Amino acid sequence: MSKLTLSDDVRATHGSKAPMLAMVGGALVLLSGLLSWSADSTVLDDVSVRFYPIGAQIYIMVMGVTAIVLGVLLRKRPAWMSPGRGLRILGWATIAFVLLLALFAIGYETGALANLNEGLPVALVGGVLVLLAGMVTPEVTLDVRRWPKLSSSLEIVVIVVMMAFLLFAVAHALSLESWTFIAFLLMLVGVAGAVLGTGIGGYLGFVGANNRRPLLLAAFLVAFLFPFTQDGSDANMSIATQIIIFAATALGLNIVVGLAGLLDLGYIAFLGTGAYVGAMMSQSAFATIGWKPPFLVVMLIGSLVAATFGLIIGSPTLRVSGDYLAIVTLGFGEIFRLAMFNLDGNNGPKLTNGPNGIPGIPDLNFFGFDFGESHSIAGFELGRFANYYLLLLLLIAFVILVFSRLNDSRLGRGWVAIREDERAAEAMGVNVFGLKLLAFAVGAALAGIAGTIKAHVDTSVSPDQYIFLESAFLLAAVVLGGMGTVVGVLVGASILKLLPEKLREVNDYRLLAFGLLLVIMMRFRPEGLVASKRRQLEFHEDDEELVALTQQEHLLEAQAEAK
Amino acid sequence: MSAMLEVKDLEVAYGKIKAVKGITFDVQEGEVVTLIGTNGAGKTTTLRTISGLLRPTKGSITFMGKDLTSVPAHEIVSLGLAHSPEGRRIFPKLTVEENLLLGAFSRKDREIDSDLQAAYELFPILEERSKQPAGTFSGGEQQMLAMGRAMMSRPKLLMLDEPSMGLSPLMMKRIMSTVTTLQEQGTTILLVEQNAQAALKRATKGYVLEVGNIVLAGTGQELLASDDVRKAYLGED
Amino acid sequence: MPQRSVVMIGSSLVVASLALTGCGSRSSDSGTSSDSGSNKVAKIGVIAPLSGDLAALGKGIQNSVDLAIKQANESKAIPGWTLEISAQDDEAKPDVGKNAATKLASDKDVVGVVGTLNSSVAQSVQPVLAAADITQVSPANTNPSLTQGADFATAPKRTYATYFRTCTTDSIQGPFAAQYLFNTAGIKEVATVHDKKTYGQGLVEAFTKEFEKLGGKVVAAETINPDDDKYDAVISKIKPANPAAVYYGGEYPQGAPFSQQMKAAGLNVPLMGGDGLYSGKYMELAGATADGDLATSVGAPTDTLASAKEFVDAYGKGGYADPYEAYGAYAYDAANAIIEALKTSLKDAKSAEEARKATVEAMSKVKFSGVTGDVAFDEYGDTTSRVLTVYGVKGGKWEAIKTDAFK
Amino acid sequence: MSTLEATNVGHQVGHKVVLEASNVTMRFGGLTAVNDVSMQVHDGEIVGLIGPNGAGKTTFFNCLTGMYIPTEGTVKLSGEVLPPKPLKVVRAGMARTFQNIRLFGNMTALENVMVGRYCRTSSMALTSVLRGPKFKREEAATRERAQELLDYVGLGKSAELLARNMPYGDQRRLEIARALATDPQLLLLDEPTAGMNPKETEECMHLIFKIRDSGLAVVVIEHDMRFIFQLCDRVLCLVRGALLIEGTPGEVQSDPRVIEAYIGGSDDDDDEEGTK
Amino acid sequence: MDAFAQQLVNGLTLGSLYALIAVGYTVVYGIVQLINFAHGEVFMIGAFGALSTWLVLFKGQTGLWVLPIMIIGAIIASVVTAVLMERIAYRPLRNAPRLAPLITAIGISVFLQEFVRLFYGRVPFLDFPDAKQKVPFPQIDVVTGKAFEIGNVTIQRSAVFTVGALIMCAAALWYFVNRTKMGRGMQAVSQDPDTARLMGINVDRVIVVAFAIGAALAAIAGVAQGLQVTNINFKMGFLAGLKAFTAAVLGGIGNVWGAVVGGVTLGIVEAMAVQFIPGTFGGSPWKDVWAFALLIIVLVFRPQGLLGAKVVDRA
Repeated sequence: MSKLTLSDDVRATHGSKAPMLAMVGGALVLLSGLLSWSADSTVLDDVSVRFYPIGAQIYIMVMGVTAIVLGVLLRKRPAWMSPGRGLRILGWATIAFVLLLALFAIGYETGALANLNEGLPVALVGGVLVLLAGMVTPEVTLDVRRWPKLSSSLEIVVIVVMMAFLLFAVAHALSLESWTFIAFLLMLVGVAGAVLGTGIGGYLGFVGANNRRPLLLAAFLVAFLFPFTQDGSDANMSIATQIIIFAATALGLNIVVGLAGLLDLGYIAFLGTGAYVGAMMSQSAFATIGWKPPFLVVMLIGSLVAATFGLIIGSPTLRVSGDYLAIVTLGFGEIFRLAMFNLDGNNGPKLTNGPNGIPGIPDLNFFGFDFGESHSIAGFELGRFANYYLLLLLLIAFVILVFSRLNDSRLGRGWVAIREDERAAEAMGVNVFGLKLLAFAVGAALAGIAGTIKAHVDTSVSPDQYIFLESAFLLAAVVLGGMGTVVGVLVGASILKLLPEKLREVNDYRLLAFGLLLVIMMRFRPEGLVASKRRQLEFHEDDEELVALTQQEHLLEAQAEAK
Repeated sequence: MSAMLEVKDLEVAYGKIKAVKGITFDVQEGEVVTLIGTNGAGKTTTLRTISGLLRPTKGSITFMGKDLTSVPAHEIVSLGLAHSPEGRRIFPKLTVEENLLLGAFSRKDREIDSDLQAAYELFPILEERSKQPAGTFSGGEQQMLAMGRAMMSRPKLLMLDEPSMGLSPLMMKRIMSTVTTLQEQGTTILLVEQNAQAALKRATKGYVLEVGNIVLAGTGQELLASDDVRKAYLGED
Repeated sequence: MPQRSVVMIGSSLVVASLALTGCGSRSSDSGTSSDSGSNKVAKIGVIAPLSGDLAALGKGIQNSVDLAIKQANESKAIPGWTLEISAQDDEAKPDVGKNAATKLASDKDVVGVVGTLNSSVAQSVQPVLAAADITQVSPANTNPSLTQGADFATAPKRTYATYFRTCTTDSIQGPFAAQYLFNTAGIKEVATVHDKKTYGQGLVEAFTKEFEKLGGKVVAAETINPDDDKYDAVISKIKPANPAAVYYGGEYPQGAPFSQQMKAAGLNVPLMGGDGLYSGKYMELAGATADGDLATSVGAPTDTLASAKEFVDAYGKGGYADPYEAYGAYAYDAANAIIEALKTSLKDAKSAEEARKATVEAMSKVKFSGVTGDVAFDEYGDTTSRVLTVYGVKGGKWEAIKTDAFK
Repeated sequence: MSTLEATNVGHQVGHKVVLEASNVTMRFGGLTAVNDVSMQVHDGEIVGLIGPNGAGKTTFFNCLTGMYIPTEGTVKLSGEVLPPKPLKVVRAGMARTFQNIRLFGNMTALENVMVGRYCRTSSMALTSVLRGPKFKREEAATRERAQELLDYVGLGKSAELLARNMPYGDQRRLEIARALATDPQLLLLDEPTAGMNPKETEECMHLIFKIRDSGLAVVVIEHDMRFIFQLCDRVLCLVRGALLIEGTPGEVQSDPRVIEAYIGGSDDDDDEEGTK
Repeated sequence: MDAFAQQLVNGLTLGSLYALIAVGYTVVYGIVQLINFAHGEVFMIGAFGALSTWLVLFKGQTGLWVLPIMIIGAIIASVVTAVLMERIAYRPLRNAPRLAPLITAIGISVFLQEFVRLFYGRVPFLDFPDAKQKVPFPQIDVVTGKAFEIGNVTIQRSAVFTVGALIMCAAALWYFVNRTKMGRGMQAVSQDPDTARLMGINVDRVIVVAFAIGAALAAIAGVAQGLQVTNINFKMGFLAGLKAFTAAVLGGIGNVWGAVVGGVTLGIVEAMAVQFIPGTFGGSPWKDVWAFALLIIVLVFRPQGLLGAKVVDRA
């Protein structure tokens, strides 16, 4: 892996200057937030005024403060932390922040770079200093045995604070538009990356692992509270419903890809199966099946049909593996799309209305609770999408439950064994074929359930939603976020669905960036943003330091569990 | 005179597991040097490292004064070092002649044809069947082809990895006598063998490897006479 | 603490130097923000594909709406109100379209929406906008079921009171073409091909019904997959039936190459289609052999209508980067229809949101002479305009052959 | 070393035939890798399989474990013909280790052994998701048994180590523990001491005796002759795919043909007693 | 019977195109066991390379003499793309888990499509058409125009060009692989890369050559496609690539002649499916389904393909 690094000699001689560099750099970055950025007052909610920071200016000040804190930490480094690494990440992020905003938000949007004022150049200097500070810091090995030992109630406080912060960040991010949104995201990536990169990430993971239940509870509470932050507006809730559907499907795919280690390039077909079943058995006037059972039955049928397809698509795994299997699944995915496209009565039986799809699917109604209507709960207005959001929250909770419980069971161990060494697994009595099929069936069933709900959320189903590119997106969510992890997939799904919604200006370049992202990720971080430890090891077979660190962390977790 | 091949403190690892744990030996021009030892002793690993297929974690390999540790495998052949790998590894779908010509891949001179004839002279059966796919050959014939192919690069040093493996005694004899012939023709040879007796008999020098270490060294005759060799192979106490 | 002093000195130096350079404003700060002043704001939304394959068509729609709004603001069409555009991308995908609609619905200033391009997107946008009482006028949806319900052929029933369209449905264009081919061109045997999409299939179905009613014969009926580039297998299937013309239901990206390949394969008969073929791009893609191909389009030819000429001129002067494309004129009319309705509904309204319902009601009374002909809506929300024109390719250009009112 | 000898000498081989391979022949295309080899193993018996490189030992091994379907001949385990599928072979009661260690490197030692319990446990998807009492019982039992086995092979303290992080000798023993976790009647060890130092080798021998004493039948492929002759009750020597000799370690060790096969017959004309 | 003969001609034409692209999959796979999923895009870029050459040098010309230069332009564009792809994206992943290069390939594929779509019409100083929609491809004398009629069978001129191109490319490839030193080296690397290195063969260079050969043939296919369908677009590589991959597998991936046989077979199957599968599951809309079904059946039941003899262990 090619990394921009300085030689050990340079670090040894100049390492002592790092804290000062970091603090000066941080101060400059902090200062830049008070200065004027642009002569044009129309960009970034008017950043032309001095000493009156707003939006992106506040964000950069947060970055400055973070740099200063890291600089202080550098002078008195806890053994389990590596502020140097954090500073490097922060430095790069600051530079990216400045350049992106300077060149595009101000330069491109106002039509002239001349509109650039002093603020951003100052920030750039600061960012470079921070980066330098990170680079001259001598490399250290983390000693995770020195992690602070908090009482369990304090650990829960840590979790609650984390979650509250998360809720705030998400709600805030969603209220932003275009360049300010990008600025926020860059700040978040920079600060979070810097903080986590110092080693706090590993520690938080450890705390989380020790308090799995409170963590889950807090996470769901946050998710549950989210619609109440939206002030009755449904715009963000609509995006949120899509993120959840996408994430639930991606989690299903993650069982196949992340756990069983099989590549599926036609996975969107399972979501499609569920959606079509949901549509065909709905009350829609275009529904092609006369039988209209209650929704819970439809959901069950949808998941069963999808699981059956999963078994069919998975059955070649008996004879085919690796790339060939990927291509087989791609072929099945295309066949699904074409079949949905064709089955309109002209070509084959009339099931799907062909390219026109099945529109006019009515809203769900559970015991008189109409999902299409707004409801008022405790003074908060919840719109149509908020209703669906809460339903989908249950769905994804169920999916996460299935995913994590399967992962942490006899079957999960079997999957790991298959990924590690298929022939050895078989020689140890692991039913390789059966487990692979199971992965396909369970994943497909989950996607199928998501599909039946999706049909009602979208109110229509048509074949052009189930093209190969969508499967690629699902795969990208898994790969980007982290194979085999729940959090990773949630992060990946959110990024992939949210960015295009928020970045309409650069929408045309979305796919270009997506393609590039896949290539870059595979090259530099194939295990994904939030990697499972095991996957990380699989992708970095010869990184002995990583192995040692993972080992230590694991031992600590095992000890904590034993207590 | 400095050695033709000099291996110093060589360490090779597969991941965490060290297969060769710091061995030192040398080959002088004109010698037949043999490395013997049981399975897993690290003989093949040593040869593969010398010819550049593996990278050492420590130590140096010097061939005719040039350090080989960072030279890519495909350039090592043209320096005059040929390697006939364990298990023959001929190209099964190519004909005998094509296999032989591949041996001369790195050469650009005009004497390839005459060397082809020389290879045919060494193993007449190859000429008879020069247009047949090599995959149809028996083990012994494949071994001849592998040796002929290695000789096509006009090596100064020829490394042979287990040339007698799985061969009938008759065929083994034929292969071993070729080793003698090549030596007489002036090729220096580094021979890895399980058939210790046959190898040591011809060797000017021998090394016994055990679990990645050299445990015995001496001239061929010395080792042949040594009880330790017998012990190493048959577990006699 | 030497570091601290360094920080202080460093930062004060920077501040001082910046103050000295006196980095003032280098571009006019005033900007071009509208002098809305005391005027209230009402927004007309646009939902169209602004990225992806169909972006060209979507941009044409967006720009045309923009033009209509600018003109209305300039002429102060609605006293006390300033109109604004809020364009949303649907990527031609139903779920993205739904998000866009939700966003517009939750914007309290939005009173009307022009869009969508695709019937499939309309299906997911309709319910969202209807729930918020926002008027929707589509410049391009041709699927009859959008206005007349799933059983449009047997038992038409209006599905969403908020939905209108300025383009004709497939059930008018197809028969019009059939009448032209059978009566005017004297062609009795045709083959039909369509791309299975709502538009193409609907067109061919309506065409076939009328053509057979007139006494003509459809000698071959085939379909293609719009993802395909090569149609020779289909053409080979049609050719032995010896049709005198081929009626194509679909859009020019497939129709034009189909014509070209048809002729290269030796089937030298005219290809006829609907307004999906009527585009300047058709000739580029169909090549030199396109002469004689036919297309129907709604309304009289633009150069015969004064209002249309004005639109073309104004659009040209508007400085838009993209051409108005096939649906620009319809979008312009759609926007103007909404503006017409707003003239009544906004008159006494305090806020835009309040006027939503009244706008829907006012829509049914809208009647004016637009770019594509007379604009008015029937009881289902469909356009009442039934004037159509047959165009033919001649010397690499579309030329009007026959304009008539459909009976 | 003498202690080892004593263990072996005092030992009684059982009377039940655990493994019976009759007339196994394996051909690949024109090449006969294994030619008409028969072999019987009784409970509580250690049988060694030796032969020079390329003699077909591993191929024979693969025929036994169901990786290959023999071209001719049958393999029976406790009287039942073995199904030619590794999975079913394991269920039937035969477990193996690999020549090049094939542990699940990124799993802990404990998890590795728990994978070995896979075929003796039964909780499926639904039970795993619902986590009923049966699931919890089985999971606890699996964990307990795995820990037991780790203790048994002397790795009790290394349970939470990643397999790839363990010393070479420990990896070998972990592989044996994993194989034992499948509750086998017969254990096949493919070069269990390859790459081990003498101390580790000796420990390994103790372990194999311990396993044998618990009533299992053991088949060992090895190159380390000292090890094999001390360890085994009976030794089979394969050369060029065929059985050269079968007998007690003493018989085999002193057989001139074995000496020839190993140290190599002399290939000169004047010195030809070994060759035919 | 006429219908059969006509569809045979159609199928042969289509199949020749598939075969030309399929060779690229098979050559690369044979050497690095990599499914270069982005190969379809190399084909697409070839077509755009030819168009660019024409636009820059010969705009308005239709003489046959411009065709060879267009082909050269196409080959340069494709080969440069393929070689860069190998160098930048694939080479660093050569020892990575198999998932990585496949996902990378999908990424490259999307990237290249979008790159052409977004930037083709924006090349500075050149007046290239916008590539967001279908772009007309120049029609060249002799190879396009009025079709030949033999009895009731129509043979298009572009079809003759395509089949001819395949025959010539196959002959040239045969000569290269079997009669040149580099070709022998390629065969050696595909059979045993480690031993090939011992022979002094620079495996990296052989891999580059493999990518380049595949790219050159795909470029010719791109020109053929442009001549046949008279337009090109940034998406044309996806389906064509998938079909060509099917063809490569059908014939036995890794086997050059397999790619040719597989391509032609697939083309004929598709054409016949349109004509002869009766009932509602026949006709053009289902032909891709049949092609994919064939792909799956072959992968499952005969993964070594029609011409492959050796069972490949793909574990």
